[in-house]
Amino acid sequence: MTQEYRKEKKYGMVIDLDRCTGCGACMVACMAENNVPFRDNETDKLKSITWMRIYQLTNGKSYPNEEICYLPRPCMHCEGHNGHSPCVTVCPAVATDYDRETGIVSQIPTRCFGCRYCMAACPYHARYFNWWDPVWPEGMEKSLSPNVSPRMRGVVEKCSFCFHRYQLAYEKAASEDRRELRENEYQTSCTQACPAGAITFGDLINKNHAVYKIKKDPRAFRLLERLKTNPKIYYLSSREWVRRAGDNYHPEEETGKIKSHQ
Amino acid sequence: MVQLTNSHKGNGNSGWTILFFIVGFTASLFAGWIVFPKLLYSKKQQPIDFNHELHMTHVDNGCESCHFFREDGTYSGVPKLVQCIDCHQEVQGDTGHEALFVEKYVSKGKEVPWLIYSRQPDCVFFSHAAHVKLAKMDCETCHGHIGQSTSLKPYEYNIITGYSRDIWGKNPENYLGLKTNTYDRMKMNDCAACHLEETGRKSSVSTEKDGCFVCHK
Amino acid sequence: MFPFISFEWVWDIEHVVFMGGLWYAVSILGIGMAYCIIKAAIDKKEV
Amino acid sequence: MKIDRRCFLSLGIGAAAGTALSPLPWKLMDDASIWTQNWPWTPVPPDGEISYTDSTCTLCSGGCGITVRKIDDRVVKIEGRENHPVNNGGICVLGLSGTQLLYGPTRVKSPMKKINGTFQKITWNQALSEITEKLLTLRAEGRSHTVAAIAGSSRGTVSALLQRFLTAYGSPNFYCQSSIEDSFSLSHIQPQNNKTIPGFDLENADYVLSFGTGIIDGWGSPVRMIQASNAWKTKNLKLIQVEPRLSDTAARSDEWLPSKPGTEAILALGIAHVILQESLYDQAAIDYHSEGFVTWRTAVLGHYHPDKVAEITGIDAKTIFTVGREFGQAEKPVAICGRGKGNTPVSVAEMSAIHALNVLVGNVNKKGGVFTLPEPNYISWPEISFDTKAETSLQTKQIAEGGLLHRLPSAINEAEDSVTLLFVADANPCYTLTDTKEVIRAFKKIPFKVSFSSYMDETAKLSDLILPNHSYLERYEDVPVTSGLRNPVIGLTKPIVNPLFQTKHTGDVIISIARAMKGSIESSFPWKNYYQCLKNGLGQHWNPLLNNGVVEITYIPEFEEIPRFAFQIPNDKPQVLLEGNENKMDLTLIPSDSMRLSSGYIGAPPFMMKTIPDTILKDNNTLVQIHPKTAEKLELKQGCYAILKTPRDEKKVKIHLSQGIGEDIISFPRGLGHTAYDSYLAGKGINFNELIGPVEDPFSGLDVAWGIRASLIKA
Amino acid sequence: MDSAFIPEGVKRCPFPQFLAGLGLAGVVLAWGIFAMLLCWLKGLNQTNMNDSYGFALWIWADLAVIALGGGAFFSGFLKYIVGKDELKNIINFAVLIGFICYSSALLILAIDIGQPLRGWFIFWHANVHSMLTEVAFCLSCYFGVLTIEYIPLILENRQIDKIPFFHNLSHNMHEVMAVFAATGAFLSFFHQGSLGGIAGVLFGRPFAYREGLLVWPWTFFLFTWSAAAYGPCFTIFLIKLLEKITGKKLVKDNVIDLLAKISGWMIFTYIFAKIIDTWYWAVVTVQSKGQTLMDFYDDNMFYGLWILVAEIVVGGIFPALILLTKKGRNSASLLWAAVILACLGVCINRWVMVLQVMAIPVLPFEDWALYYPSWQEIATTILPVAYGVILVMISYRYLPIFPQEKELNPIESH
Repeated sequence: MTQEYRKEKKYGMVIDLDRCTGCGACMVACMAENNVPFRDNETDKLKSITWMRIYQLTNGKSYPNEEICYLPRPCMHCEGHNGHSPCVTVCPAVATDYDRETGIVSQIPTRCFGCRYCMAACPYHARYFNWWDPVWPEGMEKSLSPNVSPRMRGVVEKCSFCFHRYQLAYEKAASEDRRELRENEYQTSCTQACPAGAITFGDLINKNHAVYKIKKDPRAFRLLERLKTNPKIYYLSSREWVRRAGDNYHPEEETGKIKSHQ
Repeated sequence: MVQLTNSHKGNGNSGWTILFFIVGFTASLFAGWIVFPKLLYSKKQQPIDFNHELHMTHVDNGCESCHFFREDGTYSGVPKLVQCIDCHQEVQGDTGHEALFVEKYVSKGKEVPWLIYSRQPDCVFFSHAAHVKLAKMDCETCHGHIGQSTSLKPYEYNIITGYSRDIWGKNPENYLGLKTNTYDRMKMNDCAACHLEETGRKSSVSTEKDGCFVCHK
Repeated sequence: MFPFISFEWVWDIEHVVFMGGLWYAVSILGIGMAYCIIKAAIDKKEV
Repeated sequence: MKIDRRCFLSLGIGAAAGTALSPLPWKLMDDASIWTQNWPWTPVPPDGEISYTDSTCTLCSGGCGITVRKIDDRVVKIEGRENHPVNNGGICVLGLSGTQLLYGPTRVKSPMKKINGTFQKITWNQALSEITEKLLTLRAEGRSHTVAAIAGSSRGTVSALLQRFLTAYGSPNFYCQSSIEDSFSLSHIQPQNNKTIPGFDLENADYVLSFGTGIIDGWGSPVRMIQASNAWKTKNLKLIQVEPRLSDTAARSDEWLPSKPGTEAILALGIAHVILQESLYDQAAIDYHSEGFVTWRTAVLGHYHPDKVAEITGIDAKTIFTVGREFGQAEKPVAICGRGKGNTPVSVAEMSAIHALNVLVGNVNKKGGVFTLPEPNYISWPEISFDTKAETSLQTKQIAEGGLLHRLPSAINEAEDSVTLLFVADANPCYTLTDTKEVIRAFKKIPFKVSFSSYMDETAKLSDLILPNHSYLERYEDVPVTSGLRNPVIGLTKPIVNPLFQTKHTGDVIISIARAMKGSIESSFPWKNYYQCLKNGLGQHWNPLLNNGVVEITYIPEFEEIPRFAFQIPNDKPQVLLEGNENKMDLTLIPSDSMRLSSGYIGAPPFMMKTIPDTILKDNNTLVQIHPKTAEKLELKQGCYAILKTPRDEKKVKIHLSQGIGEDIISFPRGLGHTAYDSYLAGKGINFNELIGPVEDPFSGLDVAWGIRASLIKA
Repeated sequence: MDSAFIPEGVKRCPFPQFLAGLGLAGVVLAWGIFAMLLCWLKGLNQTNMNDSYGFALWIWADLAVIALGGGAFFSGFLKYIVGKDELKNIINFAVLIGFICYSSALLILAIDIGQPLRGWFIFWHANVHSMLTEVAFCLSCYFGVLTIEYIPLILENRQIDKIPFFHNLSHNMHEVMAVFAATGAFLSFFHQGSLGGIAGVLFGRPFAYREGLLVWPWTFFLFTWSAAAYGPCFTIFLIKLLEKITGKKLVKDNVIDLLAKISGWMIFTYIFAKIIDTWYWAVVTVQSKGQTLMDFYDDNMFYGLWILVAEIVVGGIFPALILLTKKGRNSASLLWAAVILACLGVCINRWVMVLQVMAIPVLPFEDWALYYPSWQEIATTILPVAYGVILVMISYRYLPIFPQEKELNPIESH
């Protein structure tokens, strides 16, 4: 007996950089939701696990013409070509995988043996290695959520689009004899927390979802689109220099979509 | 044919050589197949013996009377003390285990540290709702006939991994991938095989099976 | 790694070609070594 | 035939072959890998029932509604509460990190007494009887007035209970941290002896002129402000940010006016000049809402011509004219002040100059403008009863003149035994007060200090007795919120979990001490416990508060009740006052606030520390931001060490070059340099407050220090 | 003392001297093993690798030793398949070096992974699309081949050879060696290629990414080619070094000359292909990603344009030209220069394809990431060198590695 397929989805995000204030709520919402470990000294950003990381972009001009833009960067959940995202194809042990049903790039830490090839493959630095054993000070392990399995030393981890929230939402739907989720039933932790409402999450190919429309905004762009990674995170910015920062351009090229307003 | 005679000079003890080979071979086979599994698994007794069969006669709703779904669709699993207290505030019957239960746990308000045969490791997400409500599976498919048991078997677990032996498969032939009953073993491949057969989903790009995140968290 | 046994095995061109080539090479090595050892053992008796 | 080593070799080969054909090696290999997947030292969070409870966040003055997710009885996540009047679902980094404060190693787990320099656990009975005895002895010796208390806020039942206790006991020495609302209040003429608080209807404004206000850097109720700023974005409204550095707010503004530090008031008057000159003001509204306009007008027109202002502020006159016109012509313009997070008061002169703009354009007590509201006095308790002892000792002078907290340390340092017993609740003066060294010196002089802190903060660490409060997730308490809102809101915290440790509600502790004191003090506290006190005190608000978790106090005062703005005549020679000798120290040090760093009395939890960029903190070093040209002058390079000297202290810092700051200015992150709390926070960076000292506003006496002169020398 | 084990007709240094040498290398080995144990027990936090440098010094060392060990498969290929019979005088040594290089490579991989106890997942849960899987499979299989090739050498030890079974086994293995060598060459071709493929398929990293043929990027072929080209140079280099150390001539000049000539042609053709690849990449691939060549060469001291010149001109064209000319091959100093430059050239190539890839920012708002190895990394990278020295010492002393040694160094007085 083969049951009906669940409808194909491509979960993705649109992050409005005009709205983002760089407050960091998405970062911490993610850490708190996903049992991300922390250490005494987190100032070496190349060893600090932050599935969602906020980059500070500047326009490179001098005082007082400098501008700042914050760019939150979760995992891009690249689709690449037919699901062959940069990291998925290179993983030698199928610890990371592209799911055609949800469009989510999964990472299974218990399968990962820590070769870090995926990290070399990811141009977004969205993947993090557990250089240390995760240690919670005594008592604080009580704050860990059972819905996300804590990772051990020596494996790679990354943003999962809070997939456990999908699992829980699906479980609830299943108990109501439904197979499909409503838009608001599955939202990531960062989306929910963002005080600026800068993040919109949903199914990029579902016409009824907000992201479907917003991603067509003329301000929209994706990071490193030219590398054909086909990411599922869209960014919106009305500033040309910000859009240019999203990819490499030759000096004479325009980002295309809208005329720069400055 | 094995030649046991001392026919050539220089290798006059080939008979012994072969005998020693056979001894080494059989001994290690014995050790590997019989002794090793005995050493690898340890047993624990459940804190309280529980009679499923007896309880089934006292409840109206079958398994779901105690192992129920919560409002948010999650599954409650092994009952908590609060549920037991509904009936066992006082000793009901005359079994020693019930008396012990009331004395040791109910009166002290302490949860019973049940050892769960079917507990999956932390990296596994399992939705009872999806299996029971959507796929309409019955409990026996995975849990066997525990509902008809009169007492709890000892909990066997692997001393290295801590896994319950029910997950790993009880019998040596399970190592070879053989199963007689659907509930003989609950390893990843068993879940995946059933998923492929029942749902036909091949959403994983890498494995052409169900996606990893369906069962992992 | 192994057809039928390994979870990750898929019957597609990549698996057949890549793993096929590999198993082929491994078999040659295995058979070659087995041949050498058995022959050496037999030869030994004929010294 | 003999058995030789060849036989053993054969045995070995046989054994190897047999082993290879048995499950042993393969299963061991598999089990070893599964063991690595279930390492016993990696925690496995127990599963359980998910539940959600609403409460209120108390970690800053913002008062956001929170929804706490629990698994059985464990708090696993704090989220913003949907449809809450303050934050409507949003939440900030600190709020999200609340679980780490609840379960963190910084909690004080039971009453602690310092014996020979180290804390030792004692029982609540011991703690309470010790403190009661001390209080009774002091009272008997007629030294009631040497008992002092510091509270984090002047509002809320716990602060009020503490003040009530001190009053009934007979001490006038109750202090709390002054805030920007004090400045606002002082710039008005009060009809009765009521304090005034500002209400901002920022969502509905259409032109926001912000004088250094960190609208999205944590000012007011931070989450609500971020939401408001986005409402402006969508409606395409204009935000003008006046600030010496490119803060996040400045970066998001439509126009950043990089004024020289400390010249905000002068710029405001320059803008006022334009409005006055071009008659863009609303005479009727001015008459209605204020007094003293005419003289003020002459002064501004006389001394604050944009050309002159441009020279002082560094903003060119053309821009001042444009902003002045735009502000004057906008429909609902609003000017706001309070630097950075706005936790410290500004001078009354500055408040006056800036609020005058609002009064000029007539957007006071109007949609999209600034409201002058009365203090939300929502607590109703019976009158305090006094005995003669209390009455007499209440007549003594306050130790710190004018009841100003920042004056307390020096007062203590000057006069021996002026304070013999100090209570500190919801405050961490040994970290948050400026000139921290002096504060700590004063603290050490006080013979007996009692802290109510839930966490081992700097003040608790210096105390002799800690009576730990429940964490905000373990207790009932009212949370009055006024900062930056249109209307004051009262939130309620609820016990989400049973107290984890041997802690006690500060309200309960005060009540039980008071009852143990007997006499008039006991009768001033007629409640069984804090819960009853809260319930009775809140009266009509209690039930809605208990049910909804939040109550909005909408109160429209009668005209006679509305305080009127008092135009303050500005100096005829505009000047910037700053501590330090300009010739010796030619740089100006200013603090920088960030949403990602908590600078109040709650230290940043580990998650928050993770979000801090390495341009602010690297290893244990604070990085200061300077302009590359300043660096060049001082021969400093990116990442190098330098000695930062101010009249108060000197510290070793690292240099970060930035184009987001003007020349000769040093920007210093506020919120680092804790010496207490846990290893995730302690010893990281430098506390800005150690580098500056109080600068008193000549009009109000408030500490209005916003920066200090400094020098940087290559280390 | 151990003279019974030393091959007949050759002279070896006194045993205590030999032991002293072993001891010296042993100390370095022990240091490396200590560092290795630290990495295994405490985890990779012992290194200075970070999330930008997931691959670092080790992986470079890994790729470099495999490239340098390429002499084994290529000499085998030349001798057994092409039929260059002179090379039988060098093949033993080439096999030994190959064996050392490949066992070292496997050891490095075992230290490098975060979860060594799960290392076998790469086989059991293989993802055949991953170049790393291909590397792991072919590498371990080819290591098997090298072991098979090395065994007969061990069996030729004077004492072991006395046992009839081992004598026969060694004889039989020699007989079918061509089959093994052919399989080895096949496996080598793929894993050398896959190592190149590891970088070449990274389409998220424009510096590494090269277009290619079917599923293989050009780096796949370039790596195989370069290993075949440069590997023999390393073999020659080590022979020359060994001759210097022992003060004996071990291999006849014509053998060296032949191998050097072939190597010269290989390097020449390789560097030609490499230049075309670089040119195409710089002009077409990189441009299509919105970048230019100079985006990948910063003015920091590590990755200036000099590194490209060093790799292609100094480490490629120079040695190729020397080795191609008879004069160059015949001049001792030029030959030395050529083999050393060649070894450096291929090492720089592997360095660039591993570490420069990591250093270059891809997102326009990121900076170059530089990295310095920790002592643990350095120790574990030196470990294989010490281990190799020890294995060469033992093999040279007890096994007839150089068939021509007896002839070239007759023992005069009895």
